[in-house]
Order: sequence, then C-alpha cells, then structure tokens
Amino acid sequence: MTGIVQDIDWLLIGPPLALAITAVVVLLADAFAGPPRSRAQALVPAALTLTGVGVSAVLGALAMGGYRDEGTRSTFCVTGALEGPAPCSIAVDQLTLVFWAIVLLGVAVVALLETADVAEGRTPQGEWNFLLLATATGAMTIAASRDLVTLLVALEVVSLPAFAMVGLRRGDRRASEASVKFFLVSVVSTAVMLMGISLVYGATGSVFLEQIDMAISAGADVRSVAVTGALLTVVGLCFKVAAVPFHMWVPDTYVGAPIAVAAYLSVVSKAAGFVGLVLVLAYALPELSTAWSPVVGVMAALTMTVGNVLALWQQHAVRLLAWSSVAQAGYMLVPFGAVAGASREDMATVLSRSAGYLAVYAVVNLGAFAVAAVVGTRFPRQRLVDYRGLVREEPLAGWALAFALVALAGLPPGVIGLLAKVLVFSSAAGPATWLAVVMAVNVAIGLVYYARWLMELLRPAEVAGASVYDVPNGVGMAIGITFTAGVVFSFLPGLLLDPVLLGVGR
Amino acid sequence: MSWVVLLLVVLPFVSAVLSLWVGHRGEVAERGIAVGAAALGFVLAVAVALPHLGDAEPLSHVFAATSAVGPPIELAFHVDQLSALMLLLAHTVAFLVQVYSLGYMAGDPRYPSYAALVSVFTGSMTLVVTADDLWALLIGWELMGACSYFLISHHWELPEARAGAVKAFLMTRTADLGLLFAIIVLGVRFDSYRISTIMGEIATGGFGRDDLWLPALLLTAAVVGKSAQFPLHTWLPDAMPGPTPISALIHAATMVAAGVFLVARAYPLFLSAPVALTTLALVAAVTMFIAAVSALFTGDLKRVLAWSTVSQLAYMFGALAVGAYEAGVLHLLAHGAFKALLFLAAGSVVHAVGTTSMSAMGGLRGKLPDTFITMTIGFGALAGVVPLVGFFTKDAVIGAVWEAAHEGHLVWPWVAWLLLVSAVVTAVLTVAYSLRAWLMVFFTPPVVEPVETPAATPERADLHESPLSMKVPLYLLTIPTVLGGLLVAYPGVAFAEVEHTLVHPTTAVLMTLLVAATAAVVYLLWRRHGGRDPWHPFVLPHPAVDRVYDVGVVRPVRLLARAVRAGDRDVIDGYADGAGATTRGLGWLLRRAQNGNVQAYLMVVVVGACAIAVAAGVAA
Amino acid sequence: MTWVQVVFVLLGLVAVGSALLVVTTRNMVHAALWLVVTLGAVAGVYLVLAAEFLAWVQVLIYVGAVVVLLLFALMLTRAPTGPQTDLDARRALPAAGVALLVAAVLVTTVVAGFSEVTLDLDQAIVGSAEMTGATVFEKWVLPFEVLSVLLLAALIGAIVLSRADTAGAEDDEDAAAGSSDTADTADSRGRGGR
Amino acid sequence: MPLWWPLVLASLLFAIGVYAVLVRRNAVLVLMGVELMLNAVNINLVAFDAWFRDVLHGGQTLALFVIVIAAAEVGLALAIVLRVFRTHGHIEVDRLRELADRDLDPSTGSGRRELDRRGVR
Repeated sequence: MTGIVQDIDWLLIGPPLALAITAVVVLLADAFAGPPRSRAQALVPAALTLTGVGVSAVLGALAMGGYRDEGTRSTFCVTGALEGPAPCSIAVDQLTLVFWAIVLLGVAVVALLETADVAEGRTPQGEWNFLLLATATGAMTIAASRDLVTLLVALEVVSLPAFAMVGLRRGDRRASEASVKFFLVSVVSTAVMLMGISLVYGATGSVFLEQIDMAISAGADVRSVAVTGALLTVVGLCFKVAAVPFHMWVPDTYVGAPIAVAAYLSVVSKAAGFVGLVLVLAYALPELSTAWSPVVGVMAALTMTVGNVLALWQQHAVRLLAWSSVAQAGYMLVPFGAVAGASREDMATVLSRSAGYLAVYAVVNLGAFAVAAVVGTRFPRQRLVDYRGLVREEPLAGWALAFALVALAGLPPGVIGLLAKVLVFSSAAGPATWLAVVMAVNVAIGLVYYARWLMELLRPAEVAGASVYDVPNGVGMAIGITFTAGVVFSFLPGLLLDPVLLGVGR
Repeated sequence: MSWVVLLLVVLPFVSAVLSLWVGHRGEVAERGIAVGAAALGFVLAVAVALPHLGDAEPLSHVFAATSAVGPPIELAFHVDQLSALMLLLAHTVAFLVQVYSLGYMAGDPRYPSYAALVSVFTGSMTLVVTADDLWALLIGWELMGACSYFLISHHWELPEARAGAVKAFLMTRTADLGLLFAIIVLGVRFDSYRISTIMGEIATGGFGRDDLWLPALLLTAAVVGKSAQFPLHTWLPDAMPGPTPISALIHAATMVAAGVFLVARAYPLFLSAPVALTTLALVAAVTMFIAAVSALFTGDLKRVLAWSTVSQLAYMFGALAVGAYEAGVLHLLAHGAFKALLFLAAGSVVHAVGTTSMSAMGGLRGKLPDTFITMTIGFGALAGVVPLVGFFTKDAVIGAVWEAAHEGHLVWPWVAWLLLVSAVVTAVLTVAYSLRAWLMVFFTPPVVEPVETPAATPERADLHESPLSMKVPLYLLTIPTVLGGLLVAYPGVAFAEVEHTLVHPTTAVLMTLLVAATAAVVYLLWRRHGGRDPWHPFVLPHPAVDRVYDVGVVRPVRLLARAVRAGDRDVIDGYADGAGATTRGLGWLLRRAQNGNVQAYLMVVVVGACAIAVAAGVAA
Repeated sequence: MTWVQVVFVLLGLVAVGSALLVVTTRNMVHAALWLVVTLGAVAGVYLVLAAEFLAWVQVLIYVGAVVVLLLFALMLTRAPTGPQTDLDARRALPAAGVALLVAAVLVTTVVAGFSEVTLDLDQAIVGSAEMTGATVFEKWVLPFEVLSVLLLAALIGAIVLSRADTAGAEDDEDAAAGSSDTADTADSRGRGGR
Repeated sequence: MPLWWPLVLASLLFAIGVYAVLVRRNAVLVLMGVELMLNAVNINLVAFDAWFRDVLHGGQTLALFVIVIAAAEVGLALAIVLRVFRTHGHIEVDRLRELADRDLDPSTGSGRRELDRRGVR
C-alpha cells in the first residue's frame, strides 16, 4: 500500500466527473440567477447541460485514445492487500465507451426535449437539469464500474434523481402518482437486488467482478447460492430494463411523467440497467451461463410477448411507446438467452449484438419521443388520433416519427432497425431456435400497432389548416438530431454498428 | 451488357423522380416522360433478354460489395433464362400499361404520382428478377409491397380503398418476414448472400432431406403471402379499389408474379426440401379450388378476375411443387399475357359503364366491339380453349401433375392426387366463371340500378368505345395470347434444356372435352333462365323438377360458397383487423393485471424474483 | 452454547418479534416505535458480528435520522395517532403467502449453502471506527465519492419536491390541479369512446 | 456459531419486510417494510464479512453504504409522500390508480368518480 488513497487515472473518471461538476455548476448558476425573467434565460440550464455533455464527450474521446493503446484501462485498483492481479473498481473498455456514447446522446436529447416545458413554467429548470446531470453521472459510472459496490451505488444514483424528475412538475396529480409507483417498485427491486448481491458475496467472497469470476472458475463450493444470488441481483437491473415481470411500473410511470422524463427512462435508464446486466452476467458469471441463460431467455420471450400484445390495445401514444419499449427490451435480451455454455469470446460476440440493438433503439426511440413532445404541446391527451395528418401539417416532425416507427418495427426504409433485428435474431437462430421463433412471431405482431400509428400519420387531418404546432427550438433540434442520425445510419449502418460489434465483441 | 442491366433497374426510378418533379407543370411533358421511359425500358429489356434465352450462358456481374458484418452484401446481377423471360414480361406489360393509362387516367389530378409509382413498381420488379444478392432482392420485394400500398389507396377518399391497402400491406408484410428470416438463415448456412452461389452449392453439394427445410419453409411463407395463396389470399381481391391498370400490373407482371419467380429462382433449394414442396402443393390445391369457387359467386367483374388470378397462381405453384419447372414458368408468362389483357379490357368496360358491378353491364357486344373481341380472347385463354395460350400451359401443368400422381417422387402420392383432382375441378369451375362473366358482361340485358352511377342509366346513350391509346394495348396483348402456344410446343427457344415434352395429348383431349361439356351446361343454364345470371335459380321459384337439382346441387354449393366466404371474413381477417383472437384474449387478461395498484405490481415483482431464483437454482 | 450465541439468539428473537409488530400493529406511531426496537436489535447483531462502527452508525443514522424522518412523514400527512382499522389492504392472505414463499426460498438457499460452516467470531477482524475509516478511504474511495453525488441529488430532489411553490404557488397549483382534472376527464372520455 | 443463524435471521426479516410492502396501504408503513428488507441485507453482508475475515471489508463497507442509501431514499420518499398528500389528500398507495391501463366507462361522465369507486375498496 503506497498512499493514503488509491491511485487515480483522472482521464478515466473524467467523463462522469465532468457531468457531476456541470451538475453543481447548473445548480449554483440557477441559485445565483434567481427565477428566470425571460424565456431565453430559462434555457440557460439546458445550454449548460449540453456544454457539460460536450465536455464529457471530449474527455470520453480522449479516454478512447487510451483504450486504443492498451485495450482496457483500469483505475481505483486495490493493491497490496491481496494476492494475484489487483482488482479494480473502474475499467474503461469498448463496452464502456459504447454505453457512454449512448448515455451522452440520450442526455443531450432529453435536455433538449425538456425545453418544451419551459413555456409552461411548471418545472423548475435549474433543478431539473441538475437532477438530469446527476442521474447521468450514475449512468456513466455504472458502465465503467467493475465491482458490485460501485455498481449498486451508481445504480442508485441513476434511480434517485429520476424519482424526483418524474414528480417535479408542480401540481400534477398524475406525475406525483407516477413518482410514487416508480419509487416503490424501484426500492423494492433494489432491496431484492441487494439480497442477491449479499448472497453472491457470501458464495464467492468478493464483490469484484473479476474475482467473482475467478472464484467460480476455481470451483466455489456454493454454486447454487451464487446462482440464486446472481439472479436476485439481476432483478434490480431487469427492473431498469423493464423486463417482464418487473415491467408493470413502466406504462404508468411513462404516462404520468413529463415526456422528456419518459424518454430518459426509456433510453438512458434502460441502458444503465442493460449494461449492469452485461457486467453481472457476462463479466462476473460467464461460468454459470448454463444456469442463467435459459432463464433470461424465457424472460426475453415473455417480455416481448407481453409488451407487444398490450401495445396492440393502446389508443394513447405515450402508453403505446411504453409498451413498445417493453417489447424492445425483450428483443434486446434475446442474445442473453442464446449464450448457454458459450465460451467467453463467443459470449462477448453475441452480447455485443444486444449492445448494438440498444444503440439503434436509443437513436430511433428518442426520435419518437421527441415528436411526441411536439404533439404534446398541442394535444396533451396524446391520443393516437391526435397524430392524424401530422405528415402534412408538420412535415419534419411527421416524417421523423414515421421513420422512427418504421425503424422500430424493422421495416426496410428504416434499414437500421431492420439490421438490429437481424442481428439479435441471427444470434438466437441456432443456439436457441425457439427464442428466434418467438421473436419472429412478435415482430409480426409488432407491425400491427406501428403500422396503425403510421396510417394515422399519413391520413389527412380532420381539420385542415395552417400549422398550429408550437415547436420549441430545442425540441426541433432534438428531432433533427435523431432523424438525421437515423437516416444516416440507415444508409451507412456500419458507422454505428461496426464500432459496437467489432469493438465489444473482440 | 451488365451496365445495361444496371440502367434498366435505375431508369424507372429516375423516371419516377422526374415525373414527380415535372409533375403539374405540363401534361405533355409528364406523359412523355412516363411513356418514353417505359418504352426505353421495354427496348432495353428486349436487348438484355434476347441474348440470354435458350442455351445462352447467364450473365453475372458484381458492381459493389460491403463487408460490415458477416458475409458481404453486394450489388450483383444475374441474368439467366428465367430473368430474361421475366424481364420481357414485366417491361412489356409495364409499357402497355403506361400507354393505356394515357387514356384511362386522362384528367386525373393524381396522374403524376400514379405514373411515378407505376415506374417504381417496374423498377422494383426488375431489381427482383435480376438481383443476385438476397438483400437486393429483398429491397425490390419490399419496395413492391410499399408501392402496392400506395397504388391500391390511390383513391384514398374511399374507405374500401384504404382498408384494402392496409390489409394488403399487413398480410404481405407479415409474410415478408419469412423472406427476411430465410435470408438470414441462408446467410449463416452458406456464408454468402449470392443467390447463384447458394443455389450452385445446393445443386452440387450433397444436402440431405433434413438440412434445408427451414429456409425453404420460410420462403414458402413469403411467397404464400406475396402471391396471395391460402391462407393469406384475401388481400388480393380486396385490393380491387385501385385503378384497373394497376391491377393489370400487379396481377400479370409484378407483385404476385414475384412469388412464383422466387420459387423458380430458388428451385434447387425447394427440390432439396420435399417438405416445402409438399406444403406448397397442399396450399396450391386448397387455394385454386377456394378461389375458383369465390370467383363463381362474385358479382363484381374485377373481383372475378382477382379471384381467377389467385386460382391461376395456384396452378403455377402446383406445377412447381411437382417438379414441372418449365410448365410453371410458362403458365406464369401465359397468365401474364392474358390476365393483363383481361384487366385492361375490364378497365375499358369500367371506363365505359362507370361501375364494376356485372349486373349493371350486359349487352355491351355491339357498343364496345373492340373490347368485346379482345376480352373474348382473354376469357378463352383463361378457360383453356384450343388453341389459345391458356390451353397449352394449363395442359402442361395438368399433364405434369398427372405424371406426378402416377409416378412422382417429390411429394407424397396422396398430395399429388389431391392436387390433380383439385386442378381438374378448378379447370371446370374456371370455364364456368369465365363463361358466366363473359355472358353477363356482353349479352345479358343489364339489371337497372338507377342509383348506382349516372353512366349506368338504361338508355346509355353516352356509352362509347375507349380511345385509341386504350385499344392499341388490348390488340397488342392478343398477339401473345393467341400465339403463345408455340412457345409451349417449342420450349427450346426459351429454356436451356427441356428433358420431356410439354404437350400431353391424353390430358389435352380429356380436358378439351371437359371444357366443352361445362361450357354447354353453363350455356344451357343461361338460356334456361332467360339470358340472365346462370345461377339465377338460387333465387327464383322453381318447378318440381328442379327440386332435386336444388337439394342436390344448389344448396351444397351455396353452403360451400358461404363457408368459403366465412373463412375469409371471420377467421383470416381477424389478423388484419388488429390482432388474432388469441392475442386479444391474452391482452385482455394482461390488461386486467395492469390495474394501477402498485402493490399488485410489487407482488408480481417479488413472486417473479422468487420464480427466476428458483428456476436458476434448479438449473444449476 | 456460548454466551455470544445466547445473546445473538435473544437479539434475533427481539428483532423478528418487533418486526412482526411493525408490520401488524394498527397504530402507525407504534409501528414507528417498534421499528426503533427492531433496528436497535439489528445494531446489537452487528456488534455480535464484530462490526462495531456499523452498529453505531446504525443507531445514529437509522434510529436517529431515518425513524425521525418517518415520524415526520406521518405527522405531515396528518396520520391519526390512534389505532386504525384500515391500515392493511384486504389481501393479507396472499401477501402472507408471498412472504412465506420468499422466506422459504431464502432460508432453503442459505441453509443448503452454508449449513456446514461455522462462524469463528473470536478470530474476526473487529470493524472499529479506525479500521472502517481506513478501509473506506484506502479501498472504496470511488463508491464513496459517487455516494456523495447520490446524497446531494437526493437532498436537492427532496427540497425541490417538497418546496412550497413560490410565486403564487398555491393558487396556481390548485388551478393547475383543477385543469389537469378536467383534462383527465376528457381524456378518459376520449379513450373510452373508441 | 453456525453461519446460517444470522443468515436465517436475515431471511426472516426480509420476508417480514416483503409482507409489509405488499399489505400496508399507508406509504410510510410501506417504507418501513423496505427498511426492514434493507436491514436484513445488512445482516447478511456483515455476517459474510466476519466469516471471510475480508481484508477489503467489502461486506461491512457495502452495509455502510446501504445505510446511507437508505437514508437518502427515505429523505426523498418523504418529499414524494408530501407531494402526493398535497395533490391527492391521502397517501394510501393502493388508491393511486388514475394511471391504470383501462378504458374508462364513458357513460359515467367522470373518470375520476369511476376510479374512486373502484379504488376505494
């Protein structure tokens, strides 16, 4: 033991740290500036958030340079106390970088979406952006964490500010109800997850993913405890991913929360849970894949089926998106169900397809939510029929939503969505053919409700007339970013998928 | 030469963009673009196709390739005899349709988008038939689906046009998943997406019966949807609200023909997977019969033709399923010719009368002489009258099925026998519905329906023959309809090697007798009912002699017709209406659980956690 | 049985017993007070298990802060101090079943996994304040720092959520609630009428 | 002392906490159930830590952090509960059913009334 504290590689914790510092800056700026006197001033917190995201992205790019040289870079390592290689709390590899990119994109778009509420004035912007950055810090940290303690704490950092964000709009009954439900389901899931962590710790003697793996490879004598513990640990993460049966909070919370928060939950929060799953299952317990892979496979099948079947019923746009995000989570989990007994290299390859799916999903789903935010400014009730004629009245938003829906459904113009589906499908075809069949059926069911919404968009509106949509600049930018990204990636899918698949899967 | 193929694919898309762009500026310019591009496409197609007929070597060329993940995805073309024939068919029909539309769509404000979509349709079909890469094929395949959606909903003010379009979209899209997943499976299996490579490997490599059933079945699902076969057959008749020239294009040369083409293209794959062939044979046997019965009891001229397409496509699949490759492809070509003729002629009738209801037509022989002559030839070919093309190709199909039933080895004998019976019965029914439609359109005095449309008023003084631009395509199409039989007699012109003759004297004579007998019966029935709908006894009071006939024939037939229709309406439409009944029930149940009570959610969470923990503990 | 074991068993009985009272009592304030007893007994268990510092933290934070917060919550929501009849939903039986299921799963797991093992408390490293402090700052700096973000975020979140909204907030809020009510009603009509 | 003694104690406390979470209607009482669950986990962690004689003190440290997390959760929960009390006038969690996934009966006119009838037992 050399120093009082551990050695620290600042570059690696730079990206999350930048977000945390920006959070404090936003808070202080807001406190000193007082209540905003103009609409422009009310946009300052969002601008600061975007700046922070930019700084974080630059630092992440620098960290990526380091990654190129060394493969994986670690810091906060425990030295001296143990024999063998020192376990580390933080490591940055390609998986981490991919998730950092997803989180940063999500945070930027969500911050832009929130500007739609500025005019309404019921949400305190400074605090809202502070909370957004705080939870993003957690999401960034979780992708780099390599021990269960950091993972758990980071997961809580993702959750707690999100509870507040859901209920922050003043005097909104539905928002406060959504907040309570989200909170309760979350803390109970966390408690179950903690019980699981304690059992994993008891079975393997460590909380470091690397050492857990080593202990199980060496033949820990309490395998069954480790498996039970691992699956209980997964509960808290599946709650975030919105996998059945831990999904029931999703529609209620998405509908009650402001749309920007729903977008956040459906992309960034989901990504956090997802990366946690990869860490716990693939990094710590690859030896036990024969035990967890079939279980997660069944969960994937249930998740997509329940999500799709219930989405069929919806007349409410955001609730439909909520169920669709449940269904999409099911597709994302498919590769997990297809790695039973796979070697580590194969497992990395297969799971990288999940990551690829998540990246695609993030881009197009954010686009859908962005357009929903626009329509929400005119039709707060968000019925599907309110979208009638959108393509004619507001072509950018209309076509962006059409593209997003087409990509979510996996139809050809949205090639990127199609490729993502192909990726996960082909990972299951063979090792878990039954899962591939279930997925094929579900994709077919999914077409129905996406197509129904699409028809509404293309249909002429009941009352023709000039545009009365109030598209705030920020939301317009969000739509532009996601739409452009979706189209570009559809023409050049390699741009998005190559780094994910080749990098993570090596 | 390979650049000509690329040009042939790109040209229609360019013309589509141009006609949209020039759009409403000048009528002459936009029409010139549409027809000129179609004409150029026709010339190019002939130039590409003719050198590759007969014994010629296929043309293969790769323009570009990507290598992102997995096997490379290429822009590659492969033109062999099959592609050449399909190119000729598609571009001939497309050119004639564009010419025809000059008259048919005159004054339609949406002509630019219409012409553009017809062009895109043609380009997509060209891509499908020439592509050597499965993904390129998929793109063309899907573009056709999208185009058909827009063309069917051309008159989107009409609710049935919208409903038909949505239905077509959903049904074909669902089936298209089969193609998508088949591509994935093939790509994984062969590490390539080149069709010629994959088919070459299958043809030479020793694959067992159990190796390739999955991709073959997936492809079967895809073509069943695309070519409107049972149980996904209902979208095609419901697609009839679209403009009539579109129906000609869809039914004769592009959309539904693509399904048959795909089977022919992937023929080595199907030959190595007997289960897929058997499925195909069963589907064909059921479809041809059901569709013919439906055609028999339809009062709408276009729906009669639509059902007949479904039924004739089933003939092609039946031929392919028993190994008669040439017979299937030739019937596809023949059907393309006479069905385009029939639809364009029907369009001419509709143009004159203003409705598609057959009861409002009748007595048109003198008023529309050119339409009468051409449509008579078309119906004759459909019914299989000597010496029109339909007679020869249908005979080739039935002869092949006959042989398969006796000594075939590809499908189970009982399936072949079922197919044979179904084919013969369907041939009889085809004669019946063709003759009925012909008589009702051109001879029966019209039933007065004053409210239907102004054009159908009893005096019908304003009835007139169609303009020249519509008549010329009709007469041009009679040429292949009359002379096409020569190709059956001398298949060496088109195909590389044909081992056996395609003319079967025995079946030909038997079928001719059967056709004549059926025609006589229908004609007598028609005369007996005073020159009205021959099925009129269904509603007329009848003397005691007819009682036996009524109980023995009419009622069972009526029941059958009702059952067929019920199958369409209640069971199969369930999917298109939103979701199947089972998902509805499941959804209702799950939705009850989503009752808003957070403690109920928590209970599910806790029980779920216990369940997965126990499951994994047991698995460990 | 050594005296340590006797103490442990007694503490365990107290913890379980008072926990049962927490979840069954009909008086909300009593529930909070019984929770104090449970938490205290758990602190005792920590002491027995050689986690000295943790035991004091348990007393300070849990008993001192958390329970006080809970009592605050009860007060601020005007919870009646007397016994109540409708504290429990009418699903005690299924809930008890689920709880038993959880207990069964967990007990089976740990007993099957660890029945052979004994805990030698004499040899255990005592988690004194110094020990714990050194461990946290030498080996767990990062989660500790992340935890500070968590605390700050929770603090700010709690303040923003519970702040009596300024700028005519109350009227504004009532009006907003009213308008959202009408929106809800209209919404339900719209959705119901499909 | 056998290791399973504290572990069984923890399991029982956890199950009791689960019961409270599922059956108590008042949000604050539900929170007490959550606290019981978290304490149970801590007992597990401390017991394992003592058993391993973990030089890293992973168990005790995590337990310490869990206590802090619990405090943060309760603080936030208090704020959320107050907000619900302000908007709804009660904090009974099983009466918060406005967001349920169902088509409300249009004939009654007021979705709210309909909900309350279903929600209040």
